[in-house]
Amino acid sequence: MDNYLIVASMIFCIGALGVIIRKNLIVIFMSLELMFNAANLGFVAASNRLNLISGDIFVIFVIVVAAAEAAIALGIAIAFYREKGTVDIDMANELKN
Amino acid sequence: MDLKILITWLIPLFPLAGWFLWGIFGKYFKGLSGYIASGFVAASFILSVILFFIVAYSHGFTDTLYPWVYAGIFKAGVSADIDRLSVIMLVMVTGISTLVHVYSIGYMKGDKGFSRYFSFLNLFVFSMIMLVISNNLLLLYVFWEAVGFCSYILIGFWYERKSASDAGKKAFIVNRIGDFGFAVGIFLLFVTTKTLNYETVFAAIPSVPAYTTTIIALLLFAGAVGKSAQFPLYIWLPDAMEGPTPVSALIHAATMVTAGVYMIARFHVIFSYSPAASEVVLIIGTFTAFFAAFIALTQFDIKRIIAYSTISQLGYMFMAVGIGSYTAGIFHLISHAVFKGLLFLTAGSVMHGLSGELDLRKMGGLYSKMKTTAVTFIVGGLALSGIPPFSGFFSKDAVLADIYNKGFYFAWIIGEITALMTAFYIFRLIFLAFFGEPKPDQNKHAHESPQIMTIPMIILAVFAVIIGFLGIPPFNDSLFYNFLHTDFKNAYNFAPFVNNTPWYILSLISVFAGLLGIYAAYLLYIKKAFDPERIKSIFKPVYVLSYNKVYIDEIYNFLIVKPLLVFFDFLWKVIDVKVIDGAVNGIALAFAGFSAKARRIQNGMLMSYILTLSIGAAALLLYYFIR
Amino acid sequence: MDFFIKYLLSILIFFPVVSIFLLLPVNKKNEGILRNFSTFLSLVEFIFSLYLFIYFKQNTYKFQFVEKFNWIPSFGASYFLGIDGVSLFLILLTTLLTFISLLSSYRYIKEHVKEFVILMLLLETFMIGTFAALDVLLFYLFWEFMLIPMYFIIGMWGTGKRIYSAVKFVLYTLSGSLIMLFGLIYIFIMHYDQTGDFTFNILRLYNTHISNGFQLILFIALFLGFAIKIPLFPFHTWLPDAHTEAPTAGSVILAGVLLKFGVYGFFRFAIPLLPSAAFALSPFVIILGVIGILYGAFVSIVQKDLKRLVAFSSVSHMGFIMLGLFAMSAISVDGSILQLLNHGITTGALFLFVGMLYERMHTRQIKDFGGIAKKAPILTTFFMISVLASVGLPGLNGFIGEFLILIGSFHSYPVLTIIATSGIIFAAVYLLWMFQRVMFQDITNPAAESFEDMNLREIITILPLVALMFLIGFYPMPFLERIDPTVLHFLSMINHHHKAVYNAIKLKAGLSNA
Amino acid sequence: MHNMPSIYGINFLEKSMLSIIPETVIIIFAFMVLFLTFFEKLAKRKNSYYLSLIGICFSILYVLMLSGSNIYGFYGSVVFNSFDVFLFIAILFSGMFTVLMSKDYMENSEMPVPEYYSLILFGLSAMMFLVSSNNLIMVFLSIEFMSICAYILTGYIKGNTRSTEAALKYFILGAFASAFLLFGAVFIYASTGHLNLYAIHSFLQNISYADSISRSGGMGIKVYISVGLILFLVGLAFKMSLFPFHSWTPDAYDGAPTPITNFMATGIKIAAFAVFLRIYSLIYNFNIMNFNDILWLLAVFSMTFGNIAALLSSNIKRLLAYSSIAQAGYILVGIIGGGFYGYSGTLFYLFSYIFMTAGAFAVVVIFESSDIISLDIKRYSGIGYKYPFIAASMAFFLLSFAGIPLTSGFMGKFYVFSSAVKSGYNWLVVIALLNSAFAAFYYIKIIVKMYMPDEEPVSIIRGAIDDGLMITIIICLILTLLMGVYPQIFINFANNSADSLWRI
Repeated sequence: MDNYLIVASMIFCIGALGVIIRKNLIVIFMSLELMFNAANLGFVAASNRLNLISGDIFVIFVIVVAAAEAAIALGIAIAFYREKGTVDIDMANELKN
Repeated sequence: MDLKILITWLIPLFPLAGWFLWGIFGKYFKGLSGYIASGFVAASFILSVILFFIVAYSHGFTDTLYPWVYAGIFKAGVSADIDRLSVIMLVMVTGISTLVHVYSIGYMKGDKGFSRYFSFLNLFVFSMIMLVISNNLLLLYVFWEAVGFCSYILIGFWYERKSASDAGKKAFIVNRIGDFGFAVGIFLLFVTTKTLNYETVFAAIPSVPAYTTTIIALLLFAGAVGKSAQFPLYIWLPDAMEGPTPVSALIHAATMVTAGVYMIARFHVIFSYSPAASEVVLIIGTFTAFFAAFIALTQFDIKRIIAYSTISQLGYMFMAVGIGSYTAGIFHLISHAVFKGLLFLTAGSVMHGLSGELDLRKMGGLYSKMKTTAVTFIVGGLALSGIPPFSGFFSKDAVLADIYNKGFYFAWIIGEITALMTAFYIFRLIFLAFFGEPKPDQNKHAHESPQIMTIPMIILAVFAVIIGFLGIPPFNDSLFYNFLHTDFKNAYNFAPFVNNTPWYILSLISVFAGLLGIYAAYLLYIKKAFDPERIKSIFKPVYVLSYNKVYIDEIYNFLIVKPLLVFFDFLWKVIDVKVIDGAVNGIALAFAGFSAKARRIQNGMLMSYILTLSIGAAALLLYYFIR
Repeated sequence: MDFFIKYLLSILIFFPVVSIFLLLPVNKKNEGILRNFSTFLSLVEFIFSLYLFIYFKQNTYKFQFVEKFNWIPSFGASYFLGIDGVSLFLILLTTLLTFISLLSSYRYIKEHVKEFVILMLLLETFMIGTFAALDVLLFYLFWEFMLIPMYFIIGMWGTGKRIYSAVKFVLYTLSGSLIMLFGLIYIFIMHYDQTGDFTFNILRLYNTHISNGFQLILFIALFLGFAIKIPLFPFHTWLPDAHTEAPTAGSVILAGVLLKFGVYGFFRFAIPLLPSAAFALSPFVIILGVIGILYGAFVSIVQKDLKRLVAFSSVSHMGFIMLGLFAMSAISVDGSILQLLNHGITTGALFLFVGMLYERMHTRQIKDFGGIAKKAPILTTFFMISVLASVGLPGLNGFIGEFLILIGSFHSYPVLTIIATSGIIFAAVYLLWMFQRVMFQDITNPAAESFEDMNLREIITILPLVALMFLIGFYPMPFLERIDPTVLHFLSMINHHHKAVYNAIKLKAGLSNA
Repeated sequence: MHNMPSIYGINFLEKSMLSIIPETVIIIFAFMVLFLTFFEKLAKRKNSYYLSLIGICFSILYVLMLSGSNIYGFYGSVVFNSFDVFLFIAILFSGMFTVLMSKDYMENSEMPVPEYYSLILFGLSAMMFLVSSNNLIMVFLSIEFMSICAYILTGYIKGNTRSTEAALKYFILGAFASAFLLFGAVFIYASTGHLNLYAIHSFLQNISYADSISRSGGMGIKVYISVGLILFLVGLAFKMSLFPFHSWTPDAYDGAPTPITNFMATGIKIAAFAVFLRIYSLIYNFNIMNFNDILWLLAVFSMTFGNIAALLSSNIKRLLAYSSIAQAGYILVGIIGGGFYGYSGTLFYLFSYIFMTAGAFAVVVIFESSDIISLDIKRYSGIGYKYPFIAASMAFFLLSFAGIPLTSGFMGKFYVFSSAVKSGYNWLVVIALLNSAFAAFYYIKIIVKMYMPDEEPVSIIRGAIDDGLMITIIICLILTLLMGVYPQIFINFANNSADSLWRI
């Protein structure tokens, strides 16, 4: 199971890295999705290993939540684009100090 | 309540009442307050005389009016110790005060502070009485400072004059310096003997180690040096002449300044058990006597001349108590009080006649204008220069003879030289002021003073003549001695008589010295045998030194006052504002700086936020793994 | 009446609050009513407080007028009041000075009168509460909230750099008292761990056993809180600013009462709770005190601002008090407690006079004055009496206190006491010099020509203080005989912790041969 | 350990429903408010406002009815006991204040109102679920639910760039953080095989028992668990806005509509702390590793950073945001102090924290207008005389933040600090006290502006003040004062709920 977890962790880190270094909103959302899916992978692997079902249930919930979040994300992204005319997050620097 | 106790407490009560009355209702009394005030003091004078006879024919007693300060084991009551010494002082103080009060009615006539003047004068009399009769050191100290305050307020009586208020302040502060020593002495005395009552203290002293006694005695003496204007703290007294002349007569000649001598006589046990301390007293006294007389030689301000002579005479008294012959000291104190009071009053009358003129160089030939003044003044002068049968002769000789017979020859020689100088400067004053050709501008309005002023002068003059006869047969079996010496029986005789030269020989010498001084003055200022200017030019450096009062004031100012002020200013402007407060404000500024930095973290950049977040997470994980 | 006496302390504490509610409906326009009514109420309060004095049983150290109710059982905190000989007089001082400062500010306070009187009454509540509280938490509650009204008084009616001074005052004092709070909590927890008794009752906390090392740390914690309040030498810099910029009433209360809390805290908490630390550190505290005496005096000499001079002078005076308290001999502690009252009375009076001069001349620079004596004899007389009391002239109150302090401390700290004694010289220098330049000499400032003398209200304001100066000067026994038992108990309480030390006290108090 | 089977009884469905009644009520009302939009004439602003208030009141009623009962619903994944009662009340209060503030605020914006209120209610229910959740799934779900409502509400004001930006930042960071939380859950699950907190609790008990007898036992598992817990902590610390995870706080607070800022500052923070407290009391405080060290660091950094950053900030909402970071640090001190005393102290502090914060934000709403300058503290200069009551209460709330006695803030601080001293965290307390000393500066700065204006007071155009706001302020004032002067009742309340943390 360790290997699964390691893979999951690597995916998680990739996602996190993506969130950190990319400036395009859409890509950032995708990276976030990646992080969630890394978690999902971990759950599936774990529940399979422990042959329990609860992990899989959790995964389903996570997928639902991720979907909902994606909806919100796009809503906010559109609003942002409408105001700023771009999806570059560096444009979001009105609130500071 | 016993009659004598009633009398005892009535004596201070009258002046106290006077103080309140004139202080609060003064403006309703107008000129009347002067008369009533004098009446009050006269009343306490009469009571003191009664008390004097009570004590003289029975014995002393003590009484406590009410418990004053009881804290822990510290106990001090408001209580009186009436013995022969204190009754003599009482009579002297109240007597002279009465005369001065009467005199002041005339002198202060028309002054807008008339009532204020009398209220403070009454307060002074009250404090002086309490000082004399108190029977524990705390009470003594209280009134020791109270009289100082009265002198402060009365010197600065004409407060609009900067010089006057300066002089008052100077007097108070210099006295404080002395009192500082006095206070510390009291502390030390208390921690060694656990009490401040005279009897118990004196009982304890013989068993106290000598060096402790010496320290105590020296500290107490510091107080006396301040109060009685001895070197090096005498500087306030000449300036004190800024006050009204009667005040100078009462406070700065007759009573307050002699408190130091009284104090030493009162604490004869302490001082006599510490020969070293007495030695110091003698040395200081001798030096001051000579030093002041030397300055007095060349002054032109008549009041200052008399002031310096007062300092010098106080020096004599300290010589006396310094060699343990307390009766002689007190005797000289009394007679000096009389004739010096007389001299001041007459000087005041001269001023009054010349509308406040003090400069000898502007005087001359006043004899014809104001005969009473002149005669009384000359009486005073003769008494001062110790010419028989005037009181000064007996008292000063009692002192000098004791000094000689106790074997302090050097002090004795100094004393004789001082006597010569004394005679010279006082008669220089007399000749310049009353004889010689009148100065034209004075003659117009020079006039004799009203009777209310002259009568006290005459009374004092009479006393200046007769009081000396208490001193016969001279010295150690005189009336005065026999009356008083019982009070000093506890004194430890540290300076026994080494030779008993008969008194007349010693007297002859000092009378000769006095006459010599007078003759010199006569040659210089009447006969004009030599031109004073020539003498000046011969002794130029000496003259300049004496004329400028040996620059003592300047030296103090330059060495002490100025540097201290600079230091204080530094303390405030640099240490307080810059260093301490600067540190406090610095901390605040530092925090402001941090704040500016901290808010730079919050730069609005989403990326950096995510970075901080993930770095935080990584840090936590790292923290876990490294430990 | 019986009820009245039984709950007198609570009544005293809460009467001002009640009076605030009486004042609230008054329209802020008619300032006359506000002024007179509030002054009257504070007078009533003062008269109530006199009952404390009347019904106070002397020659016992036991706490009197005790009230005890549950307050926060889960903290072991209770509403626990009571007074002994020391807090009695401090409470009397508080009520008197509040009345006086309300009376004195008729002319000084021109705007926001309503806010002013309300804040003053609020302040009174907390000051009395602090002196009466025997429960540490309750004490701290009163102690710390006291800052807020004072802060408003300085900041709203002050002059010059008032905001800077007010904020400095609050932050400085607050940081001190928060450190102190840590110490108090620590002792509270320690006591709980030892006895399982969850209480803030100071009388029970006295029995906490703390190892010497901890005592030192805790003492320093408490020390910071109290020393800043006093203020002791290096922590004094908030004081001149606060005093100088505050309105007259503020300065009077600040100098008259607030500075007392530091000493009171040492007396009631720091020393009895941590005796051995107190003894170990007493030389350092005393050295600081003595430095304060001279430093305050020196700096006062060169001040150009009248009020700042008086402010620095109280640094000097508080130094005397600390010397007396930490010499820990019966005499010196008596003296410093008495000197607390004296300082309140005298310095309060001095600030009142500075205020009067300021109201008339609109300046505080000494050089702008001169020759006032000619115009205002009454003011001169009273001012001079107060100045002399502050100089420590015998026959007035200041002398008794200082003398007892010094003579009591001399045995254990001769050298320091001598140095301290030299302070009396400098006191004379700066005060008399100031007095001469302000009142004597000739009028230089034309504004002084139209200088009117004290009116009746001002005379009434000053009279009680001057009367007290003479009373304490000539007949201090009513005060001393009530203070003395408390002080002796204070010392013996320390002994109860500290046998070895007690002998030292006995030596100092001279009880050894008694 | 409680007897698990009890919830497998016949009538477990009723039991389960019973356990979530308060939430259900709120949700029902949320839907009712939402439905109002369908009816043109009912869709007035007022109706939804009052309806949501009524809903909250009902919910409070139910909570009080259920108080004292101790129910496990849905296979033990939802718990309802006095701990929840206390926190439900707290949360419902914060929701009520939010609604009360919103009326005035919404009137001068042309956004659709019913959705707004329904979102608030949904958020409330999410928080309550979070508090009572006893299962990692529940925790994750309710956190996400809560956050989503918060995201939407933050960006609710259309066309306001600040609002949108705040929503954006809040969302990205929030999702990022919950990813961490989720991944932490993965590790915990992988190592323990349980999602139910009680189950994990017992598992950990066994482990610690095991290696108390042999040091060899289950080292690998411990590493997994620790990593999981740390990641989980990151996710929660984000919601609690502790220092390194705080960075969303100032911006989100600043950009969001002020009532929502209050909602975040009180509701979300409390819910997060509550769940953290529950999980901490169940899981963290095993000797898997010494979490108190980490918490110690977090607490110290949070309070210091918060106060220092607040010193110079002139925008009142940001200032309060920074101060809330610092407050989180203080609250954490209570948790570190731990033990019964510490937990009840923490709860007490949380409870008192609602009222001061809500009061302060209510005052902010009063003086806020569309322009950004309205948030500058210069705006407050001289209002002490224009609006004596409001200014006085604002001053009182600020003093409560600063922890001056007579305010609930002092009692709360005192409580948590003394608990920390009790468990021997002296330095922590000293640092905290020094912090609150210089924190006083920026609270006092505002009071100075209000009462001692050095520059000419800004003229405030302000009509009649809305009743909702006044009610909020008055309630907050009364409770802040009451908790400051006679806190015993609330302490008892907190004690009960802390007690129920032990009775598992």
